Amino acid sequence: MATTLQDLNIDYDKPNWCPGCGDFGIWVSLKNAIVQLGLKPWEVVLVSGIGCSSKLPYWVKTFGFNGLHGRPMPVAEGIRLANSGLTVIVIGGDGDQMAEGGNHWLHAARRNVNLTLMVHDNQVYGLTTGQFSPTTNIGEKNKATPVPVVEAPVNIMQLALASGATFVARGYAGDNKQETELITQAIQHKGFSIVDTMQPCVTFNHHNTFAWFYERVYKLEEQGHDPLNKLLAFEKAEEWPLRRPLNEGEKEKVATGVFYKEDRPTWEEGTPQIAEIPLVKQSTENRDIIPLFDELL
Amino acid sequence: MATTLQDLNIDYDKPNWCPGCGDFGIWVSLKNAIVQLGLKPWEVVLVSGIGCSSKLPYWVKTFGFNGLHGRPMPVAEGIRLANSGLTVIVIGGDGDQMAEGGNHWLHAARRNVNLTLMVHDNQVYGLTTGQFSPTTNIGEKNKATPVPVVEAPVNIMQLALASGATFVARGYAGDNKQETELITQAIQHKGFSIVDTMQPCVTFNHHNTFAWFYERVYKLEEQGHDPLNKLLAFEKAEEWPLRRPLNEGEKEKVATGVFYKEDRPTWEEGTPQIAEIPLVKQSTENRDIIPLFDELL
Amino acid sequence: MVDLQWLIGGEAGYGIMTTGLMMSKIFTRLGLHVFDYVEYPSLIRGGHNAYYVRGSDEAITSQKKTVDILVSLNAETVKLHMDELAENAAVIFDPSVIKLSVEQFPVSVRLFPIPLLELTKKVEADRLMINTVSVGSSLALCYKEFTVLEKMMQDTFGKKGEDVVAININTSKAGFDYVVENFGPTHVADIQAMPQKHMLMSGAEAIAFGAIRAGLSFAAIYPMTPINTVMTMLVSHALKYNIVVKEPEDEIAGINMALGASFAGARSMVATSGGGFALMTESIGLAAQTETPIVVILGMRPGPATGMPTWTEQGDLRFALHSPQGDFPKVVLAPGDMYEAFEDTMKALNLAEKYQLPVIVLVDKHINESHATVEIDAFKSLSASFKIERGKIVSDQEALSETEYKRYALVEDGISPRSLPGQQGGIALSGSDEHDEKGLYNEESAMRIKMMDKRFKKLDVAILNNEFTGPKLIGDPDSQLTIVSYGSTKFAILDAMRQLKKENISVNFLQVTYLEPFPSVVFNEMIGKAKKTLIIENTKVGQFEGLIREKTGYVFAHNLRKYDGRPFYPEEIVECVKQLF
Amino acid sequence: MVDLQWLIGGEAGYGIMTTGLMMSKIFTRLGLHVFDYVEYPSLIRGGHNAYYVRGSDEAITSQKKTVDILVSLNAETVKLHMDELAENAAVIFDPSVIKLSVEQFPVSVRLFPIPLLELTKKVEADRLMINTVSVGSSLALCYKEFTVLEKMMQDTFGKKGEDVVAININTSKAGFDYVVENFGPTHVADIQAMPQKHMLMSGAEAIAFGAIRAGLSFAAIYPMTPINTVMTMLVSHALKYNIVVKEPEDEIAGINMALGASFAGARSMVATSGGGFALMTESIGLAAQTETPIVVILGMRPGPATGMPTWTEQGDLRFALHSPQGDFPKVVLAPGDMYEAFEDTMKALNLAEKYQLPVIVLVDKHINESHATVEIDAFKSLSASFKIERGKIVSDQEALSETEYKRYALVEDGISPRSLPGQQGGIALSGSDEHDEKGLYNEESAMRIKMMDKRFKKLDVAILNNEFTGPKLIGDPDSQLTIVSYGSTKFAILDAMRQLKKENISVNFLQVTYLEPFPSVVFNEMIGKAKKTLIIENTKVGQFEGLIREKTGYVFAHNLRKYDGRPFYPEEIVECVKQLF
Ligand SMILES: Cc1ncc(C[n+]2csc(CCOP(=O)(O)OP(=O)(O)O)c2C)c(N)n1
Ligand SMILES: Cc1ncc(C[n+]2csc(CCOP(=O)(O)OP(=O)(O)O)c2C)c(N)n1
Ligand code: SF4
Ligand code: SF4
Ligand SMILES: [Mg+2]
Ligand SMILES: [Mg+2]
Repeated sequence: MATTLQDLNIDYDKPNWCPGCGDFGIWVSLKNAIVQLGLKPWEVVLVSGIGCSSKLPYWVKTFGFNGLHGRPMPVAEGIRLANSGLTVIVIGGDGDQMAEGGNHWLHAARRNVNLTLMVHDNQVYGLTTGQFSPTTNIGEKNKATPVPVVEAPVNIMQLALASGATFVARGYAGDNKQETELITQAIQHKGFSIVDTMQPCVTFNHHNTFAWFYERVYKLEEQGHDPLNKLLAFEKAEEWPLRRPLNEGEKEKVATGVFYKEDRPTWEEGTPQIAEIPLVKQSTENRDIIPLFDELL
Repeated sequence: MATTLQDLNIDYDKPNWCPGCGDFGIWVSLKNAIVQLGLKPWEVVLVSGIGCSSKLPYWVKTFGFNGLHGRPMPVAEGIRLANSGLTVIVIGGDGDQMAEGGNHWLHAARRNVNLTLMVHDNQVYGLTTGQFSPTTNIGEKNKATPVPVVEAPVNIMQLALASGATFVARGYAGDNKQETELITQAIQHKGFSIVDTMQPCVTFNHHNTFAWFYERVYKLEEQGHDPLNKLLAFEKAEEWPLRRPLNEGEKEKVATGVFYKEDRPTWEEGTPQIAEIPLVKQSTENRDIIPLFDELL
Repeated sequence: MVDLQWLIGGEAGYGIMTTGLMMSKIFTRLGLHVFDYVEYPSLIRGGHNAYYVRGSDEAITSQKKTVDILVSLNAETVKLHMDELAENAAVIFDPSVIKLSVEQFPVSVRLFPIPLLELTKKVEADRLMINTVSVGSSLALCYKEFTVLEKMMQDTFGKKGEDVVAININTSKAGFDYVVENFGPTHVADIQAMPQKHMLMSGAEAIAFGAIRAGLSFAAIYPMTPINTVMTMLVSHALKYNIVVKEPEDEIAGINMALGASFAGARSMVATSGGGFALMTESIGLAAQTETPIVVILGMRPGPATGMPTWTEQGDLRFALHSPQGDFPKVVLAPGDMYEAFEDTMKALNLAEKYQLPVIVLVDKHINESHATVEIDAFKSLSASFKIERGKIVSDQEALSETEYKRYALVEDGISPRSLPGQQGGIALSGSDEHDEKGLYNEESAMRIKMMDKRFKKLDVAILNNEFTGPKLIGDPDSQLTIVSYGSTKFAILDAMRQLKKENISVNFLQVTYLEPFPSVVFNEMIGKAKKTLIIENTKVGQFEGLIREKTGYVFAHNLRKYDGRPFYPEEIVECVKQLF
Repeated sequence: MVDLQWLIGGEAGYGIMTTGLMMSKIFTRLGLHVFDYVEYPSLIRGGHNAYYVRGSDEAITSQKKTVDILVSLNAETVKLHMDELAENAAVIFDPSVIKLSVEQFPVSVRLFPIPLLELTKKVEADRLMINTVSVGSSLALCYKEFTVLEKMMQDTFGKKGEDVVAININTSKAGFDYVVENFGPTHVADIQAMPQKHMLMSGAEAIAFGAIRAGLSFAAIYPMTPINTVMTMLVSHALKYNIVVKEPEDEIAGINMALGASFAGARSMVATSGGGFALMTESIGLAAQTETPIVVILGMRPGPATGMPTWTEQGDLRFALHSPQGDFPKVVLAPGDMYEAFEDTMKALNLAEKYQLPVIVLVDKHINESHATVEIDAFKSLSASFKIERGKIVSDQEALSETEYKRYALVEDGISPRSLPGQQGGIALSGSDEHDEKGLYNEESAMRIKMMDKRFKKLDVAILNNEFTGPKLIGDPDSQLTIVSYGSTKFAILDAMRQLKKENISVNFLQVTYLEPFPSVVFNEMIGKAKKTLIIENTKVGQFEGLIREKTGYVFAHNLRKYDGRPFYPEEIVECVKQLF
């Protein structure tokens, strides 16, 4: 029986994001992607950290693990190693993944763990009421800094490329069709995939709004970008975010779509213990350890 | 009075690295650089983590802070903000900086903190007796994994470029002259500089030896590399380390020298509180807080 | 006598917080004693927020259970808070939004249907300003003049320009006038304004002010409830006082930045809650071993894990005391009100530098985010009498004349003079390994023992120097019952004591003001004089009770614990005490 | 009677460790009781290593103070260990490397100058093999036949090929023969070989074996002394038993990977020391709140911070008990020897899954890195009698028939059946926020209390189920003195008791085998029967003593503490005990 959107809805709660929050778009797109891929809800695990965005798993009827701020990635890696039959998707905010959790996804990328990282990139800490995040643009006024932000933002696409991610894409929460397509591809991709979705926060980010993005996003595929060329991908990614203040009259260009993809063996494939049977399906009863004692004589 | 090598020596201890360890070369080069730059020993702070390499500050007569495994970078950032008159150099192993401390240097790089990161890259955990590290090459046999290493190594040069480091170089512990030159340039550079030095570990890394490197290193400058071009730098950095097993008969090429440099305002410059006087020189006596009470009425 | 509690309830994200604070300030300006308390979920919009403001012309120090004026912006508010209403409570609502009749309520209430929305339209204000209208109406129910609110709007919004001031005055006045015209004035109470001697302060503000006053130079803070306000306050005054305040990439970076700055000579601090503190613990050991001064503000909230992030509990006591690995000296201070939060923060910054060790100021959501009136003069004099003491720092001159400076010299009091990077002659290394006097790694048995003893010696010396004050005995020494507690429970305890006194039950309060080093001797002396004893704490397992037993052997016959994320209410304590007699 | 301690000293990195272990195994093969102990600094080459091997034909369980045979590969060794030599001790050295004369020594010694280097040359071995020569010579000093060593070389190096076996036999034989020919055999002792019933095991090995036997499926371990051997052992057997063992990027990743694997249904564990544990603490709270089973092996070493990373201490007791924020149930087991390390690891893995909570196995460098002889049959039967119990996991069938599965169902015993991802009908979310039965975030007072109580209920049920055994009373119940301790101090205590018994001083030992939940009732019962009591622990501040006072009220009149990074020696305990009489 095919999975329907209805199957993914829970009936005892509904999202509590602010009306108009970009998270809604990502939520809808993710459910669409699961339906389109025909995944069984019980074979999907959504793993998240802490933040507005990280609450998403509460509102999709799949398995879910809502862990600590910044730490969903290693949880997801452990799940994959334990049961490689599951589809595992990590959900985190720009703070969760780029600040507190900055170390983990880079390592997951180089290991090429077969899972998908979805960054809800609202360029701000939503849940803690609006401090700047690693993706906040230079020059933003913010309650967490006495002068406008001076730190160059993290360039997630470039970091992903540098760390060896094998599927690298940027989405936009205002375009459900593209977002659904990107998530679908990311899940289908064998290996580490990242979709960094620009997600307007209507409450705390009054700069990078839907209107702002609407005027600036464009689609890589429409420009004939070759997603198999890593250098070109790196070059495209250099366009935005800027590591300097905006010039007078300058207008940013925000590329969306698939920057890069590549085939490389996964971590799971490099783990012979689970080559045949997922770890959780293997019996651990009656292991004979007596032969080990020989070494102790 | 000019600083001499003698000034940098302590008389009550000497390095306890294994005879032949690559750390000796870096140690000598660092002291050379300090002398050549004419830095006053008491205005230099070496900040390190934990590992064989991280013991270096014990054996140079400057100020030193030997912190926790993986955590020297934020200590160094704090020192810079508190006293921007000091020359601050972070010293860490590939495990210290790329594994445990992976998150910190990337953020320091995007902030463009004016300090130098020296990675002693022996591609192994030395002090804990030889487990593989994030820079260990694919295919290495190692006590920490039941099968040869399958994880693609961290590409430090690419990560540095992606994270916005403004001076990015690779050195080799077997070439003191070049190493001294690179450290000198890195210290002189205004902003975040990283020198990743390939440092043979004679005890636990029997693959990436001096002989191995000797046959593979080449100098970027001799190939006319333009260090102002970020894309070219990224391309060069793609050469090595490999994210795949070596092909039959293939031989790696290990570029050394300055991959990239750029000018960008530093974090310290973006901090008006210390624009004129270093923080530690400012008086904090007799602050009048009574005006603050007005807001509470 | 006036003692009334006002409550506004509504959806998160629609100005409940601002409105509540406004009401608190009005009461403050009328010269009342005020305490306010907020309940809100960890989400930005849509959940239910409840802001309680209690004002009284007698001293009060806590929220109470019953509500005298309820402003219900939606139907849910009525449902949720109906049971808290006092006999004869007033309920303000907009009849175009909800329908209410007195029969719905479990007690007799007085309904004040006020067309909040319509009134905003009338004065051409945004519909979001219905809150402001309701403030005006609320004021009219208990005070006869509008001027106090007018003045407040001017003071609050003056910086934002005439227009903003005007619209705020107009909307609130509309609400005020509507009540006066339709129901008559001062229906609930008739507050007699008194000269204002108080200001309204949250614990977080007290901490930030204390830090500023005490010469804080550097802070690196990663956001986390309930210390966000500490961060915001420091940021807002950072340029004025030249304090470097940075938002690090995580808490580990935060404390290590602060340690770096401290090592370089800047007075430094961090602030966090349990989860962030967990990440900092390793570095607290680093501070101890390198003898680098550091102050950690630890704001507790209910765990385990994320738990209930916007609620209150005292469940991190043992965690604060015993993190991380190994034996080393630290100080843990536990302020119980805004005065103490201010003083302890200042004291912490002194102690950390004088004794070169980590100092934790243990607070919680209840003290950090509640506001209470405090005496302006008292704060002025606390501020005036405070002296910054930075401890033994080698002067540039001294450093120059050093022939062989020893960073960890085994001096009698254990406090080895610090040199600072940049000082010629003061060159030294501080390391996380055990070391000798010069700081060189050393694992010999004799040196290890000397260095351990030296580090602990500092704490002994601090005690000898009378650095720690407390426990405090509050109330009649001859009382029939002694309540023992620490931290924010003080609010409700003092309030309960006042109520009990009125009923002629005399209870005193032994407030433990610092937890490490534990004042075992003094505690035992004081508890020895108690007749009956009751220990109160916001935990399930009784961490504080265990601590006292460990440190003093004292066993309590009675305890009162709470672990539902809510602070104690004075009524609960009163009831418990009465059962003991 | 034979009871001799052999010591080899030399520069780190030159095979001292391998050589020492070889000696331990020879003694083991001769049927002796063996205990070995190593001191080494945290560096790879050049520092001083000392490997002590004690062998006896009576039961022994600890290193002792005096050395009977010293192999000194350099002059420093003689200098450093001279004072430890027993009357008439034998000193093996190479006269071409160091010059020694009996007058240099504080006691009378017998010098055995042996041309170690020359002998290696003679058999065409690498000069690094002088150690192996010295093993042969050492054997000759206390046993008459070479065959035992020959056999061992075959067993040990068989896999590496004939040549390796041959060269090892030749070098050690050269050393053996040289002694026999030049000095005669069995100068120091004449060991009577007994049938071998023992094997030689370190605590780390016991833990790894226990984990393997108990069905461990997943481990993520970041290297750190003193748990590196646990990691190495698991890695070496990973393919054989299909255990996924990964080296994560840091300890935070490690425990979260393990939690992920556990959540997915794999039996999981991590291992670390204090600094890494500090980083894991936040996630221990996560395990508690989500009720995800996890076992943490915590190997203590002296802090604070990096401290003395290759030495021993018990300074993390309170840290293990009280991390991180909030009240939640956990279990802390504290094995005191290899048998218990094996059993407790197995038990921990069962308990974690049965009660869905974090279980810590608290060990230290002394137990992890020392080797002791253990009875092969005992281990076989411990292994045979162990049963894997995975607790309440919903079967696929059950899950399918669920209409509304509740992950955190409020069942009587608090243990809600777990579903596993992949199970149709078992869909659920586990979250770090406080939640309702379905796992949905929930901050209501009543639900909070129910969920807190439910989590703690599990621990009560575990107690009722008699999951915890101990404290153990070892020795004559009527003894004049009861020693109380936990963990690795057991080694020296048992040894001291044997010595004291010989001197007709009867002492018994109350060993606390688990620390959380604390066995207050049983402890009090048992200590109530004690005449005099002495508490022994490897800390400065007496963390364990404080714990007992907190949990039982019991106050010790006497304690023996040590915090120089060294384990207790039986002699120290004997001396202390005698002073009490
Ligand atoms: C260890 C820890 N530190 C801090 C916090 C507080 N905190 C909760 S959410 C959050 C940031 C949220 O930002 P982001 O991840 O971008 O998510 P968003 O709310 O913007 O979707 C922080 C700092 C925490 N829960 N845990
Ligand atoms: C938090 C923490 N985890 C683990 C360790 C143990 N440890 C000490 S050094 C080290 C790795 C050393 O490798 P690297 O940084 O590459 O330095 P190297 O010794 O190779 O120079 C580790 C894991 C530690 N000290 N602290
Ligand atoms: S605060 Fe921002 S990110 Fe959070 S729910 Fe509201 S709009 Fe969305
Ligand atoms: S182990 Fe390796 S890195 Fe460490 S000192 Fe020896 S050679 Fe150098
Ligand atoms: Mg965000
Ligand atoms: Mg290394």
